[in-house]
Amino acid sequence: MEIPAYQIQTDFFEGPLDLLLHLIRKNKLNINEIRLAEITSEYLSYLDNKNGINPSRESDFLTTAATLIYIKSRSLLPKPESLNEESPEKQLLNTLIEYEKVQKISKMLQEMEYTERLLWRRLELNENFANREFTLKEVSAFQLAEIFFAIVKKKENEQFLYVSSKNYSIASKQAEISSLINKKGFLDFSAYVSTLDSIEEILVSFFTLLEMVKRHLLIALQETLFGTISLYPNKPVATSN
Amino acid sequence: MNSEQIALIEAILFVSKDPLEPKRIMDFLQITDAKQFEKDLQAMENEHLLNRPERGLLLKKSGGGLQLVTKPELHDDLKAFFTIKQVTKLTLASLETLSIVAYRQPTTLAEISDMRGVNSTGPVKNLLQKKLIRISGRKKVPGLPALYATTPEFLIYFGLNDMSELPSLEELTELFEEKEQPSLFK
Amino acid sequence: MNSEQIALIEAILFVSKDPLEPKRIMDFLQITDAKQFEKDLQAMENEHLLNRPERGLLLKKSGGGLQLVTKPELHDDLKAFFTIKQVTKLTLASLETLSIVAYRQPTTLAEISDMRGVNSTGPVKNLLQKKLIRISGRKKVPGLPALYATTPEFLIYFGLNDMSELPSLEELTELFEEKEQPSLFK
Repeated sequence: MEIPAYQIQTDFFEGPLDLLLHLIRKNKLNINEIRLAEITSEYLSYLDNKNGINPSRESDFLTTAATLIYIKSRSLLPKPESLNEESPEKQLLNTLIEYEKVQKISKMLQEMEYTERLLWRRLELNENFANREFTLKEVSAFQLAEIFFAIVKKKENEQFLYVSSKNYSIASKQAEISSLINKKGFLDFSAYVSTLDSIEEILVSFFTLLEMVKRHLLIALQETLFGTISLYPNKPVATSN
Repeated sequence: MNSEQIALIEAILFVSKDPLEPKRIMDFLQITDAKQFEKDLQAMENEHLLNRPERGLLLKKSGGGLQLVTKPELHDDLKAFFTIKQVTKLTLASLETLSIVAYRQPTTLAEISDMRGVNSTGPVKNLLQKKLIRISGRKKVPGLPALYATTPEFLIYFGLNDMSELPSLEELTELFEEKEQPSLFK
Repeated sequence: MNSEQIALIEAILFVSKDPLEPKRIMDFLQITDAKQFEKDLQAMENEHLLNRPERGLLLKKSGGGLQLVTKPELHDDLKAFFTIKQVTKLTLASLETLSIVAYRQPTTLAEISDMRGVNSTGPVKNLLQKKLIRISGRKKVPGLPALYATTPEFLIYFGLNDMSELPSLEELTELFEEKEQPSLFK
């Protein structure tokens, strides 16, 4: 089977090590013999032009730039120090050598992933449809933790709301929400929030909705774990586990 | 139909667990003669499934859809093979309740209901029945409400060696609230 | 193996959601000779699947288990038929992180970020959600950071039976040294 060459999925260098390895290869240098001072200015020019620099990782690139400048300044001293194990240059080179291995493994894993993805398993499609069912076997400890985290976050918001929503009328909000739900049969929470004008109004609305759910006037349904919440009028049927 | 088409139909029916409308397959294979297609399918079933003792599957048409199913004579063997474990399903309500017990244990029904914002009697009962939580004591407050904690079965279900392997809230905060790194260039 | 046994194996693998340990099937069919069973499976695959152009399936062993999968050459057609997008591929950041976990396990977030030269919170979270890595314990250093290791799903995802099938670092160097260095940028 034809396996395509290693393809990078982003337009950016993944990080400073990625860029350094690129420069070493581009200049046909040997990673075991290179003096990093040689490519410092080239590295800095990439930073100046933001050429291939992942904007969300700029500070990582800059940290390495500082190390490179420091290495270069040391190399300009009258008596350049030797490359002992503790020198910053040796340390960075060791990191680079290790990172080169990481890239090799990544390339191998990517090829394996490509081969495996050609084989379709029976449930592959079905899982897309069965998201709403939580099978005990399929829930990981991490997911359980995620769920708790979501509850805590929600709770934190609630406590905040109790303080900040004094000045607004919950009664009038409740009337407004009730009439909206009566009209459409349900309310998409995110869509509704996006129609509100101020943070204060959003907070009061959210608080009102929580109250209405608590008093069993509404049922809140979350279709997927972190999906949007829809609110429905409560039916007299008891829903239990 | 040629061999490649038959192979593709097998693969499509294998992957899809719901019955498929024959029309969808016809359109995809650019077959226009429905009668002929039906005959071909019948031939495919006879030649490659029914009359082959080494095949365990059949082509079934139900509710207007095509589906691969196991041969009826294998039913008893399949039942015997698969009845060893039955998958229990936990609802989101139970999972929420379980997560609260796991992180807040020992905790009471009132505390659970408060955190979830809904009465949680149902899920608590459900988890007790599944032995994922147990009553570990009584809270020294009026009414002496039961305190709930997780069980050894809980650890087994989630593949944990001990409770310390659950991610901590600090770690989750770190994972979920990764701040944008401040830009140093702009 | 006789035809009935082959038919039953096909039906069992068809029904089963997850890869099945060959041992479970052997026990069920009361087969004791594991070597012979492996040979029989190989014969079953060659005779009834690989060498038959009208079959769309293959027998595959990964994660230590047997599974029926579709033939690789049908991938494009299946993708076209089921217009649903397949699960997204791993990003380079996730692949790098996974490489480190696979070869250094158990390892911490700090070690991963260190080796990659960038904060790796995002990819670690992503891999946890995809169940390709898990928290395997705590490092006994201040802060007790989580230790990450690969999961059985990791093996299945990459078609491995066990970790020993991953090439050693020395083998990798050989594998890649002959090839031309790939151009990373257009």
